[in-house]
Amino acid sequence: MKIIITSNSGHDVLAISGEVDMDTSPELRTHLLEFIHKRTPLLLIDFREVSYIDSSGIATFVEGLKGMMVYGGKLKFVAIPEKIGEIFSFAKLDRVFEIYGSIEDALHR
Amino acid sequence: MKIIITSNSGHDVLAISGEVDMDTSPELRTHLLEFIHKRTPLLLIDFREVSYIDSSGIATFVEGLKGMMVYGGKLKFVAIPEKIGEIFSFAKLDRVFEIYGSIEDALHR
Amino acid sequence: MTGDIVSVTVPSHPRYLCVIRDITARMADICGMDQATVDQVKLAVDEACSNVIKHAYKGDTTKTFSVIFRIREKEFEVVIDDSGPKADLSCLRGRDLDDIRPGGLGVHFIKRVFDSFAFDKRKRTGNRLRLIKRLDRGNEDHHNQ
Amino acid sequence: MTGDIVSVTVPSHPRYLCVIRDITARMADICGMDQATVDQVKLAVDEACSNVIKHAYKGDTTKTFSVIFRIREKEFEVVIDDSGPKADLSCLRGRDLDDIRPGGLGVHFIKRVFDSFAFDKRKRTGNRLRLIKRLDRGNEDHHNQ
Ligand SMILES: Nc1ncnc2c1ncn2[C@@H]1O[C@H](COP(=O)(O)OP(=O)(O)O)[C@@H](O)[C@H]1O
Ligand SMILES: Nc1ncnc2c1ncn2[C@@H]1O[C@H](COP(=O)(O)OP(=O)(O)O)[C@@H](O)[C@H]1O
Repeated sequence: MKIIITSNSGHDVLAISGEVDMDTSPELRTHLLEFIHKRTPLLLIDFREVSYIDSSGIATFVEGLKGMMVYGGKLKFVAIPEKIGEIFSFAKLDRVFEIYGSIEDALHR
Repeated sequence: MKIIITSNSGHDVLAISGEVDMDTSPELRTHLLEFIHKRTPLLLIDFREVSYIDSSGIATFVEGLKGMMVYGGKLKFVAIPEKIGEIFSFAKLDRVFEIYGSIEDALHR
Repeated sequence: MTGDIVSVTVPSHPRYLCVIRDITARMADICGMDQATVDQVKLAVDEACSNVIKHAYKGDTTKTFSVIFRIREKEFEVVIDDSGPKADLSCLRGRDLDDIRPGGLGVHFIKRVFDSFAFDKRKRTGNRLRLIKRLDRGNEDHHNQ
Repeated sequence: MTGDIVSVTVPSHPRYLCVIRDITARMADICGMDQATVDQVKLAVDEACSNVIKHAYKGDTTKTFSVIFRIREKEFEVVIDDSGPKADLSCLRGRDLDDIRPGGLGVHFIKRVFDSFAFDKRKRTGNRLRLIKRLDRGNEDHHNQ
């Protein structure tokens, strides 16, 4: 897994590539907690290059979402590959997370 | 490994995808021997989708080339990915096989 | 192919879960499963091995565990052996999927793709989890592609 | 990580070489090798295992062989064990690279990336080939990416 943090139109974007599993999700968690600590109002997660996610990766995002909801922050998922999306929908989390096709969609809709 | 045989401007093209190894090279060999049996004058091998080749795959091509040379047939390699090309050059076979960037190059040069 | 066994032993560190995933995906592919099923099986075995590290070993990364893959005529069997204390089977249940909280998904991922999920009670020390998926093979020679 | 061992046993059928390749590539990656080196190590171990099937077992696909990967502070070791007759070490030589013919490349692929290639003479029955590659690690935490 690799994480790259950028900003798009002034909004934070966390782009992940590779495999999110029990080995790598602690690093993802550290980043999410930092954004929560800073009370980031909107955080976009770019999934385009994610090749794998397991339940520890999902748990990390559930924890992150809950942390952001406390202060009214928004977490938006972008460009989820089909096989990753399938996992979210099986876990009934496609209704919990806000999911968009692109960063543009996430910002303007 | 998957093999697809097509023709381009009347010439036979054998396109390989995936891994050519000790398990799969016998299937490649069968195809090459068929072309040799038919005395195919020019055979293009499209490497674009080859992700791996080992010494048994290379041996299969050396055998194929020798079989075609017997009757003056031509074997041309096309679109070899960098990491596959590196293996041919280490084995000093980039000087033995005719290698082209594209099918167009192989046909018109 | 029928009866073929592949076995692997790795340290109980999450760093090696990717090794197990790779093998699992290859074995599922050799059995002729389609890509979506291969992906589900890969996730399921990863979850079962994560649980060994997390629950059986309580995060101790200095142990080892083994995974055995067996391809039978009509089933694909995965057996995971650890040397941890006996699992309390009464806890072995995923969360309600509508109860949104971190955790509790692994068992669901395992059960959706494997037809059988059972700890082997005959094992004296440690745990042996046996996962079985029935195979419905149209084309025995798929792996030869 | 130092001292970690991963071991795998597979049937002596070429169908399972891809499993060995996957594990090899992952282990080389975990050691922090760059992609080009990972690819060379993968090819080398594949060639060594192909030789077990081809030479030690003379194509018999009903045997098994084992591969053990060990990550040490400064080296990556791969040990391949078979139960075939003792290899005739006098034959163990690749062809002259200028002598273009099928075969004879495997040993070259192994020796270009591994610093040591040696059969363990202490082994009583079967063969044990030990391959060692020195590690020059800039960044111990590469695998954590
Ligand atoms: N290998 C195991 N050994 C002991 N207990 C286990 C094991 N696997 C699962 N469990 C129990 O089953 C519960 C549900 O597992 P799971 O669905 O994977 O969710 P999670 O691991 O996130 O809690 C765990 O919380 C644990 O109590
Ligand atoms: N595991 C082995 N057991 C016995 N002999 C071997 C083994 N590996 C290699 N050899 C010998 O070394 C020679 C060179 O091996 P290699 O370079 O892999 O080429 P090839 O296998 O194509 O002949 C082989 O022809 C064989 O005689």
